[in-house]
Amino acid sequence: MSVIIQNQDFDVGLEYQRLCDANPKAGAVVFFVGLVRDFYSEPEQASEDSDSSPNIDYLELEHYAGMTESLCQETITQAIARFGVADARVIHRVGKLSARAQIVFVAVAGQHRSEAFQAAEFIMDYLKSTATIWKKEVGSNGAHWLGMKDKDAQAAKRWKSSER
Amino acid sequence: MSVIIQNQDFDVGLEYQRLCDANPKAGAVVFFVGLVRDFYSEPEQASEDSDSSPNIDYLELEHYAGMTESLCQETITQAIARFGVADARVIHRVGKLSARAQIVFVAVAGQHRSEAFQAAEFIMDYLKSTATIWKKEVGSNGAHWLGMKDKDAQAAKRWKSSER
Amino acid sequence: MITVLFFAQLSESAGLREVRLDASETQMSVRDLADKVVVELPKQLALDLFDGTVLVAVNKKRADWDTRVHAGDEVAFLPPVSGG
Amino acid sequence: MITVLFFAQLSESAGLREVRLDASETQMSVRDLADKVVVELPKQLALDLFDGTVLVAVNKKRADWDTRVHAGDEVAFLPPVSGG
Repeated sequence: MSVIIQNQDFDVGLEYQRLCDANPKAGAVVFFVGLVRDFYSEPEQASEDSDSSPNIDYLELEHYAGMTESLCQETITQAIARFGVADARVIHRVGKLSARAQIVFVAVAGQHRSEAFQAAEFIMDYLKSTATIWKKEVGSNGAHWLGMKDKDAQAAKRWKSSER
Repeated sequence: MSVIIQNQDFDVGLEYQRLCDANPKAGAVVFFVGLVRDFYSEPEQASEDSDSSPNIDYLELEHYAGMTESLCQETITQAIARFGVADARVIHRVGKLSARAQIVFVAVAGQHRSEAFQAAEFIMDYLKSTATIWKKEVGSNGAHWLGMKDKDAQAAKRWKSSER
Repeated sequence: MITVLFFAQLSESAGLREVRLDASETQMSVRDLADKVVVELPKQLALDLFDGTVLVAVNKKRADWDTRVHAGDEVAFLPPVSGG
Repeated sequence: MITVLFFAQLSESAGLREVRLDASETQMSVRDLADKVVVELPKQLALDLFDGTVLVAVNKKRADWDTRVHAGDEVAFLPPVSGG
């Protein structure tokens, strides 16, 4: 169980190996990697014509040091308890990240795949909707801070309605 | 999009990199790795007392060459169409695999995390319930072929009832 | 000739993985084929083969017990799978 | 003193990320603090700060606009997040 917020890149193969080594009883590992896409994510900045859609040059991520870590830690602790998985880890990069760079890594190890999948989705949904991290897209159509999307708010909400 | 059935081990970091390289537009990568656990998976073979539960020495996996590949290919094609993801890959090992060895790798790349998670789960559920692969657990409590578990049959069924 | 394949538990019960059968009958179903095959093989095979959980494939495609089989076909008996 | 932090869009509107305020009033809420802070800062900050989407934290813990703040506290204004 760990949360790392850093500018530095991470090595997915290495992180996977560490998780397996720390959890020799696990039968299922699920993980998620979020990557910087090279186009604007909100319709106001994106062009209608997809062929000539403006590209972003980089993302600038900032966060509230200290608070982000404890929110992520809480989320992980909840996920482990709720889904009965063995271990969960989060790495989230901040700072300037160019297109195709890795942004976020969430990995879960557990006995069974279904619980591992659910825990990973739960962590991602909470991370998107509660962690004190902000993204600015910078590119040919200017700079633009992203707010939480409706979709992400909905995704986070579903875990509240479905008592298990 | 690829299906590989082989005895040889796979390198998760390398497979992840290949998937990213082949899908430069993807913003989300989900993957799953199934590992050999060192205890019997069915209650008849497992001991009541978990402290002295008998261990397995290895798994022996066999499959129906040709049919397995085409069933997995079909499953992947369905997942890509149904969830609108960009790419999906399966590697499944067969032959003799010792405890903690990697068995199966499923990876999905797409625009959005929710669809990528769903596609990966869908593929795993179908793989467990339809792919012509069989596991034999061999260990201190003898050798035992595993049949499809009720849980896996249920997991596969849910994709039929929920039309999206 | 028809090639018959057994997998997993079934191949252990049969004591073999593959058997070839003369296919002179033209109106034979998978079920008829199975009835013929078990005669020469260990009794345990019949018990396992007809226990209601076994699926069949003809030429590597899912079929059913009433599917007609012909010379040159490959017929496989598939116990409940456990991959993944 | 109370430390006030602005993030993302708010820090751009404020033209700064951090401001320190005298905390002589003992009955001040986060809202009172915000009202005091915006006076000296660009008008855009008031528009963004009170647009109904901004959450607050006191000493790195989620709080609300009615939470009382005291000398030594760190108060952060958090626009809608977009991590992950």
